[in-house]
Amino acid sequence: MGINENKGWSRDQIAARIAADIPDGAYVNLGIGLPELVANYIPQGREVIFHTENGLLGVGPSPAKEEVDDELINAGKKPVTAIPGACFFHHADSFTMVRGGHIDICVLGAFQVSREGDLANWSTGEPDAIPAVGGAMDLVQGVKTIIVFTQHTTKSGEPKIVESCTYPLTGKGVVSHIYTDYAVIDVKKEGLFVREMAPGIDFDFLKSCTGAEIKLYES
Amino acid sequence: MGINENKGWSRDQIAARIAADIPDGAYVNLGIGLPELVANYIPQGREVIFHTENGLLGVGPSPAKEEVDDELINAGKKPVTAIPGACFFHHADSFTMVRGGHIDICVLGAFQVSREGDLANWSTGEPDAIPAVGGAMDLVQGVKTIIVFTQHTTKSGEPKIVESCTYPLTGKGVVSHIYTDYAVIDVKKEGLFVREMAPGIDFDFLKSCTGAEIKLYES
Amino acid sequence: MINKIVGTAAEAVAEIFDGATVMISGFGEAGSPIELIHALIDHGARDLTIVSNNTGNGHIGLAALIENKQVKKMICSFPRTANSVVFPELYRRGEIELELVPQGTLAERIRAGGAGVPAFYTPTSVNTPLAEGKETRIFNGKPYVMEYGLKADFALVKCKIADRYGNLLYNKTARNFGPVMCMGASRSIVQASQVVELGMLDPETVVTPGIFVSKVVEISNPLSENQLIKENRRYPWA
Amino acid sequence: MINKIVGTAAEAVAEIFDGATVMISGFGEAGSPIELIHALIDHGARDLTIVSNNTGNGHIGLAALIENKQVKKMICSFPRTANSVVFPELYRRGEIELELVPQGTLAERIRAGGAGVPAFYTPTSVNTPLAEGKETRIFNGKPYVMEYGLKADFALVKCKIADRYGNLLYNKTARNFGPVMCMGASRSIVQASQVVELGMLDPETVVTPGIFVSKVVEISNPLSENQLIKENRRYPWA
Repeated sequence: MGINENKGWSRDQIAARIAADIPDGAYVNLGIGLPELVANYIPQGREVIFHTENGLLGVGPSPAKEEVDDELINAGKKPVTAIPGACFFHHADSFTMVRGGHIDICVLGAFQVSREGDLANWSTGEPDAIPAVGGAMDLVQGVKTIIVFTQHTTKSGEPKIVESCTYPLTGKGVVSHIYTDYAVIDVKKEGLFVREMAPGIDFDFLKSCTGAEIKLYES
Repeated sequence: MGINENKGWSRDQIAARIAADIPDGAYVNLGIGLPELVANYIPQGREVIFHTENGLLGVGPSPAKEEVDDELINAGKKPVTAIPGACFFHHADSFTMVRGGHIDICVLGAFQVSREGDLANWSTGEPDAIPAVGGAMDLVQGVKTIIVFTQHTTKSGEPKIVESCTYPLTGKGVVSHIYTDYAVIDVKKEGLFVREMAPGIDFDFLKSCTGAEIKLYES
Repeated sequence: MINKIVGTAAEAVAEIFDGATVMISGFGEAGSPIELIHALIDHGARDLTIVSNNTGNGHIGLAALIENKQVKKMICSFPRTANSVVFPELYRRGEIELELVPQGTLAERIRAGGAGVPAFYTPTSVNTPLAEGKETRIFNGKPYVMEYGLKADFALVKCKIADRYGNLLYNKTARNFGPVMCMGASRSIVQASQVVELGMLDPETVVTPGIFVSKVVEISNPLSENQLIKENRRYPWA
Repeated sequence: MINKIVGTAAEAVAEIFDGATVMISGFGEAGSPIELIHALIDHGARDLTIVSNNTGNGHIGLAALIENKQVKKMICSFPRTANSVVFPELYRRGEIELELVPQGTLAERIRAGGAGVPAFYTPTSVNTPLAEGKETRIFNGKPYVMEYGLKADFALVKCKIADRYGNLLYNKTARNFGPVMCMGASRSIVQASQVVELGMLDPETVVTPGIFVSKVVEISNPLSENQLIKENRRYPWA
C-alpha cells in the first residue's frame, strides 16, 4: 500500500476538479477545511452562490487584512466577505435551507466513506475525544448532493474508502461522489465506480489503496 | 328570561371595561368584530401593543380615508395604521408569538362559553355552514389570558354562558374572563364568579339569563 | 449567470402542470398575486390543489381560478369572507374539496414542509372537531396534535421588490404567507412590483433569500382586488 | 410606558437565578454577548444549564463563566474550537455535563420551544450515535428522529441596534442564534451596541420583534473576544 506524496492531484487540483463539476447557478455549502479551497476554482463565467450555515448566502472571498470584520465569518470561523446579492439570516432559517433540500451541493471532508456512501467525519470515537458535530449531520441529510473531498488514504497510508465505516457515522448512504488525490469515484447503488484517475494512477494501484471494492465504468 | 335592550352596558362600555383591565405594557390580540372596539378605550398613559395575526405588532388606529393602504390591514381585513416602534413579520413568526405564549391577552367573541371555560366561537355546526376557523384555535391555546367579549344572551334571549357548549369547540378550558353587557365573570376551577354587574343588573336577573351556575365572590 | 427574471406572467406559470399542488400567498386581498393567478387561468392547468388562507373574493384572482373549475381541493383556514361567493357555492354543491386548517397550523405546516420537518406537535385544535382522526400525544401533561409538514410543487407569491437572485422584500401586511410559501414549494414563482439591480438590496433586510425563489416577473402596477370587486369585474375579462 | 432599556449589564442579569437554563447567542466570537456574560460572572448565579453553539474561547466570556464553575451542563453543537481550552479540561475531569446536539437541530429545537411546539421530527442524526435512545419514526418511507422543543429561563443576546420596545437589528453573521434564542427564552436580555429612539427603525426591517425581548442594555463599544484572546486576558480581569 504505497503512499507517495508526489503521486496524484494536489489539494488545489482536487479543489479545481470539484469546482469544474459544479454547475452554473448552484447553491453550494463548503465544509470547514479542505473543502473551502473549492471556492477559489469556480470556472470563469459560472455564478455559484456559497452558503455558510452560520447565516450568510453569498459568501465572497477572504477580505484584505484591514477589512476583516469579526462579525462576518464563515462556519470555520474565518473572516469572509459578502458578494452583491448576498443576504444574512438566523440559524433556524439557515438550516431550513439545509434540511429542507434547498442547497444543491455540499462538499465535506471525511474520516471514512463506505461502499454504500456512509460518511464518518465528526468523531474518531476515541474515549478521550471531546465530541463535536456542528452542522455536518444536518448537511448530509438535507443537501441534494454530498461530495466528499479527502486524501485517498490517511497519513499513515490506511484507506479512507472502506467496506464499512469503523468510526461513528455522520449519515448513512448519503455520499454521492468522492474526490481524492488519486481519483474521482461515484457512489452508486451498484457500488463504487471510478469516473477518473489522476495522472500516474492506475486502477491496480487505486485498488491497492482502497478498502472497498471499486469498479470501472464499462466503456 | 327577560331581554331588555336598554339594560346593562353598551358595547362601547364593555370595551372600556375590558380596556381598563389591560395593564400597561401588555401585548394584546383583538379578535375580529366587537373586540376591535377595545383599542379605542385604552386609558391615557398606558402603552399597550396590539398584535394582529396577519403580521403586524403595533397596530395603530384606523387611517383617514385618503391614507388607506390595501396592504396594511388587520385580521378582520380592515385598513389599519402602524405605530412608531411597530414591525412586520410573516405568518409563521406571527403564530410563534401566538402559540409560543408571548402574547399576554386575547379578546375574542363567542357563540358559547361553558362553566369550565370551554369556548365555541368558530362554527355553529349547521350542516350547510361553510366551516372557517382562522386563527381562533391558535389564539386560545397560545395566549396567556383569553377574555371573551360578548352579549350576555343571543338576540333571541338564549344564554351564551352555558353548562357545556353545544356548538363545536374552539378550545377546552381556555377562557379566563367573560365581559358581557350585564357582568364581568371570572372563570375559575371552582366555577364562574361574578366580579362586577352592570348598573341595574342584579344577581337574580343575571342567574335568570345565564345557562350555567354562577357565584358571587364572598365579601 | 443566475437570472431568475422572466418577461411575462404567462412565461412564469407555464411550467405548472395538471394535478399540481400550488400555494398562493395573500391574506384577503393583501399579498395576493393576482396577475400570476390570472396567468394560471389563461394557462389552464386543472385538478389543482390550492393552499391559501382564503378562497378569493368576487370573481377575480383566486375566486376566478376556482370558478373556472381548475381547483379540485382547497387547503385553507378561512374559506368564507365578506366577498367570497364562488367557493361557498361550489362547496355546497360538492364540487370542490376543503381541508380546513387553523391559520397558525397552516403557516407552521408550510414552514415545516420547507424546513425538512415531516411532522410536529401543536396544541392548536386539541379537543376540537379539527383534531378528529389526528394523532394526539401528551407532553409534560398537556395534549398536542400531530400535524404534517406541507409541501407544494409551486408557490405563487406577490412581493414588493426583487433582484435577479430572487431576493425578496415585501410590503407591510402583504408579507403574510409569502416567505413560508417560498420555503414550502419546490418552485416559487414571484411577481414583484419592482425589480432592482443586484446589490441594491441591503443584505441585512432581505426577507426571502433568493435560494427559495425560482422565477420572478416584474408587474409594476398590480391590480387592486378591492377596486376590481367594487367595479364588479370578472376574470377572464368580459 | 414600555421601556425595556436598563442602565447596566449588572442590572440586566440581576434576575438570573441559580439552576436557571440560559441560552447564549453567538457562533464562535461573532454575536457573543461578552459584557452580559461577564456581568453574570460578577452576579455569581450557579448550577446553570447553558445552551450555546460553542463553549467559549480562551479565558473570557462563556469560557470564563465555565471556568468560574457556574455551569453544570452545556447543550451545544461544537464544544471544541481552536481557542477552547476550559471546557475540554473540565469535561475530561467529569466536572461538567455535555448534551451534544447537531447545529440545525439545536436551532430548530430552540425555535420550536419559542413557537409552542413541544416536539418535531427531523432526518438529522438518523442512523448515528446521536440518535441512540431517541424515538425514530418513518414518514413516507424515510426514517426521522423525534426531537423536543427547547426552552430556557433566560437568553443573553448581542445585537447591533435596539429601541425601547426591544425591537432588534443584528450585524452580519453575528445574527446567528440571537433571533431564535429571543423566541425560546421566557426572559430575553439583550446587549445592543446602540439604542435608538422609537420610530427610528423601519418596521419592515426589524429582525427580532420587541415582544420577544425583556431587557436591553446599551454597550456602545463591546469588547472583541479575538483581541482579548490575542492579549491572553482572563475574566475576572487580573
